[in-house]
Amino acid sequence: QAGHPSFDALIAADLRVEPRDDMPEEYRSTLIRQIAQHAHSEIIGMQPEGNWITRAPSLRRKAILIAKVQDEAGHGLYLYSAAETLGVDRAELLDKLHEGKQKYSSIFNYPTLTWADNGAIGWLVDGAAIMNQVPLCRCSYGPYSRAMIRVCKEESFHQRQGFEILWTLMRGTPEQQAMAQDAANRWWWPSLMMFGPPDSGQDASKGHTAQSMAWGIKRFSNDDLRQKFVDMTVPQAQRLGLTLPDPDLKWNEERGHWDFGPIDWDEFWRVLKGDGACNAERIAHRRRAHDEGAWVREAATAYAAKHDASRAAAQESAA
Amino acid sequence: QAGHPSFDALIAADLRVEPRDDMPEEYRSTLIRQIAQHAHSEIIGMQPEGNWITRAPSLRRKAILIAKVQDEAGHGLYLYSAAETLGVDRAELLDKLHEGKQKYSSIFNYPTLTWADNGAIGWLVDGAAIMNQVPLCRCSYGPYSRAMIRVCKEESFHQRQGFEILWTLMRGTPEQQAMAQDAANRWWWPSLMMFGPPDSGQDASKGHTAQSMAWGIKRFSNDDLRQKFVDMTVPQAQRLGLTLPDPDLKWNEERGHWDFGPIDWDEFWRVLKGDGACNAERIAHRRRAHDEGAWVREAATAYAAKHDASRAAAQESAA
Amino acid sequence: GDALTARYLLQLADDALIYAQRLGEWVANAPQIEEDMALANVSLDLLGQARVLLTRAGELDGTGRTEDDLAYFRDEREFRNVHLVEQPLGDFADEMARMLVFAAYQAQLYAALVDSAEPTLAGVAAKAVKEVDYHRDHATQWVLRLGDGTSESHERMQAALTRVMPYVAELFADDPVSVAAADSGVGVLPSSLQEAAWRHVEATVEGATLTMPDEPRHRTRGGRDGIHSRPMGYLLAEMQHVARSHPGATW
Amino acid sequence: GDALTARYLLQLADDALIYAQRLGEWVANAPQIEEDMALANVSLDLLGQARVLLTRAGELDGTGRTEDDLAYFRDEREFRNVHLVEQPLGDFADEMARMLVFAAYQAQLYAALVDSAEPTLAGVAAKAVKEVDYHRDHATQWVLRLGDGTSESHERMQAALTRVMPYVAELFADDPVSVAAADSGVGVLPSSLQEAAWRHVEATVEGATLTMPDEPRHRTRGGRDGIHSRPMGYLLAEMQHVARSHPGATW
Repeated sequence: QAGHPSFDALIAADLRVEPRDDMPEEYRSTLIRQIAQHAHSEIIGMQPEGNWITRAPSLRRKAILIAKVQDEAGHGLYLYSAAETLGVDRAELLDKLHEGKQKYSSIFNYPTLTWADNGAIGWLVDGAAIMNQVPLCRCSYGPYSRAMIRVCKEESFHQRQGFEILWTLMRGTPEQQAMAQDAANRWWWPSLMMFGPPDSGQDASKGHTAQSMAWGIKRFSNDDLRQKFVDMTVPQAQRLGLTLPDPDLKWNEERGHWDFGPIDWDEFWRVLKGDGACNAERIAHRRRAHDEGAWVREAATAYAAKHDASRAAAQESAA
Repeated sequence: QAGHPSFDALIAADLRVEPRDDMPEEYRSTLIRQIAQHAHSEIIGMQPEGNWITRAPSLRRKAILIAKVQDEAGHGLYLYSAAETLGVDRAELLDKLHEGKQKYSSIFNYPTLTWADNGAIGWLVDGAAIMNQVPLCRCSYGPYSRAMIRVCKEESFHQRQGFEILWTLMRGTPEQQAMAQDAANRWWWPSLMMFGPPDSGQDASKGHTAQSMAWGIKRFSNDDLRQKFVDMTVPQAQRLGLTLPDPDLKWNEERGHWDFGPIDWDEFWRVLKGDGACNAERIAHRRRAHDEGAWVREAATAYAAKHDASRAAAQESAA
Repeated sequence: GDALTARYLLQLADDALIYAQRLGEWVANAPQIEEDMALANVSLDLLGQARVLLTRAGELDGTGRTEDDLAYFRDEREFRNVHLVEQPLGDFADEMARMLVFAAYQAQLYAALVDSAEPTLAGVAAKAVKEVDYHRDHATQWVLRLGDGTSESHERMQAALTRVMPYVAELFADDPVSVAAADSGVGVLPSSLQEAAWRHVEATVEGATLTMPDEPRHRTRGGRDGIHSRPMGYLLAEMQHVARSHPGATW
Repeated sequence: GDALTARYLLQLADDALIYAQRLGEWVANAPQIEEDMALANVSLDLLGQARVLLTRAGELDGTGRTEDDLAYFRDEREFRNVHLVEQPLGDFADEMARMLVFAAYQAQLYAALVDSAEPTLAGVAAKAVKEVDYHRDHATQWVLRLGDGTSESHERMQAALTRVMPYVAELFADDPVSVAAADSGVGVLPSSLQEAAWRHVEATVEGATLTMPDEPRHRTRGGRDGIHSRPMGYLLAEMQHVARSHPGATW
């Protein structure tokens, strides 16, 4: 394989790689896969909460929820645009999503069973996402890093809104408190799984971590990020008055971190492989919306072509 | 036109005409039209109440409501069978319903807005239907009169159930009482219209009344039946504690009947001509159910043909 | 009177609230992501209008009900919206036909209401004229694209126009509450909005190479009196279920 | 213990109640009038089972809740039915696939429960065995007709069998409550019903010239713990809305 001296120099100097720059094919394809997966996650992630727009229990919460799901659509758009700078297009990426050839975050295969789940998603799922994404604001690929800066700003807003949903529930009726606790019970472990399987210590050689770190796409190991998330979240749970569903959770003075119990990686792999509560539903929903909208997109394209053509003709005859 | 001496003799003796009997073509076609309209009314009439099966506010009421709508389907079947004795078939009649070539009772173009409407339909609409139908138990056409005997028995049961729904509401919360009163307000006048436009006194020459009476299909004028209904219903309303929405309603000692105010026949004709709240919806619903079920009916026919053929072949080879 | 003004505000609020609810169903179901965002935007604008109007209605009618009391704890017979906004989602052409008609109506409505004698309403109107202008433009652009797009989209858009017609007259009917509100300087006569609103619809339809449908055989009526169509009950069941399941709770 | 028996009855009741609710949606929507009547019949039978079981569960669990308290005033997380019964209506082949599977399960279930140590349950079972036999036969006859009918119906029936597969395992999974109920002589192990139930399904599929689908990639789980699928929330909103709108009322 040919070397990429200018690319290597940019990486070595911790500078940004831009679309016009020469880059290794594997760097490009790794980024496309990662950015697409990230974009898909935003789009699929509209569903679990979108499901509650019609049922939000106050008009204020309804407005906040619509705005949040709208933000997720916007994040999807930024990220597809970032991916497009690498020479793919959105339609192609969406097809891969619909055909199961590209993934989205497995967390969205869990169902939203009660209103409190919207709080737990904001607090835990968006919290974990931010923990994963903040380092990406310094990612070596310029368009991705800039997209992530916009995304992270809005995500932290969402995280606070989720916290506030739970805060209000925990100060509400016993039924509301139980609902919040139930949501925390169900979302805690899946949130920890969001950082991916172990990739430090004896697991360091598995997966893409080492290469991604060398390329400046990844800055921390999955395990480090997971620990940071636990350390951040446990005190928040205490402030909320929620019990996290892990009997092994305790402060380790020596490490200066919270210890936590073993994660059920069998469940993680099972859901990832398609046997989660909502895998089939999420993709079917996306495909249906996409397929039912095909005639609309075709009409827009046909209209634009006609009117571009007539504009061009008008300019020509005026010239 | 040829005479029909045996038919005339049966009618004169107030005996039943049976399918094998000779009968005038106009008698046959009048009966087909009337029985079909009656059958269609049962089938379309499943919708306004069927609409509430999923929302009935107690399990007991849900069970009663399902059974009632089921009875309506059954009445439809008896009546289509009665019509079939006159040389038409159900599929043909349903097509005419779906194409708007045959009518159903215009009352079912009014919407069921609240749970109390199920009570009002039972009490007023089924009450009016019974008033219309009881004389049909003595109709000159045998199969129709026998179908009506079965139908009337069940209808009077439905009428009592409707009364009981309202009775319970009127003994319930203020909101329930208001709901019952609102339903009575909306269903009272349309129920009076169910007897059809005036056909006695100076109106006696209009419509089909005279001929139908001569043929023993109809036994009382629309106006007589309407008066009987009012006379029966006003005391029931008093027992329920409901106010009927007619300021002119008062006992007329001289006539020995309740006087009532003028009926808005403009509304009647408007709804009959298609501009009621639910005309389009009712037919669209029926057509959709029918069209979506076509492949099922075709499969049943194909299966029966195959298996009849193989049974016949088996019998033949056994013979 | 205040009760009358409250009732007038409630009519306007319910139109906005119920249409916001329906548009919320499009989110994550639109033909493209940009459209998920646009429909969410329209829904949010309408929800914003509804919230201010409901709050003010609850103050004026003397019951002290909040926006949530009015949205979540009224029964179907107490909702005052027109039938147009409560209809279930159809295809995208149905939605653009509905939005075109509704935004054309609201554009005239709010343009007139900026001078309302009721200050909260005047304030809502001042903000809403800009929002509604965007809604109307959004629907207009889509009707043009669909009408003058492919032959399939042309047919679908034409069929959607036919389907929306029965719901139009109710928007411009002079119900007693609007008449009284117009008399008192709070409101505006719906019939006075029709010509200008309809001019926009007709121009759009023509520009889109479509034809105006015939007058419909059936016209909806009664929404202002709380007479609704079958889908309304299910809409309210879904919208109110969580709130009704936790009476007295704060969210 | 009584709480355990109550919980077991609740599982059985919720399966019946929620399936009765779904079947109620078919009424006035079936392919022919006879079928409107038949589906109403099955719905009524299941509703009848549910009512007796719910009433008894409310007595045994010490809360004194009535059948209506349990049906209308529990939240989604408290419902114990399997996912199969809560799925929205598909086409008629989907319904017959669901009914075949569910009635085959219930036929074995109630046959075993006629000897339950809980007398009310034994009584329900004694009556239900006959009812369920009719349901199973009804579904069986339709699967035969559709499978061996036209090529369209054959394809649809085959597709419906594939779609129902993810929901089957949950019916025969030994959840802790059933295990404990079986131990105490009140209940029966779901896994012990599978072979006989499945034999009927397989024989029907074969007789219908259809083929058994492959094992599904996904299996539903969690219904017995109150973990439900998306459609359940909407089902409950619709079912409970009127009752929840009038707390304390009698109907």
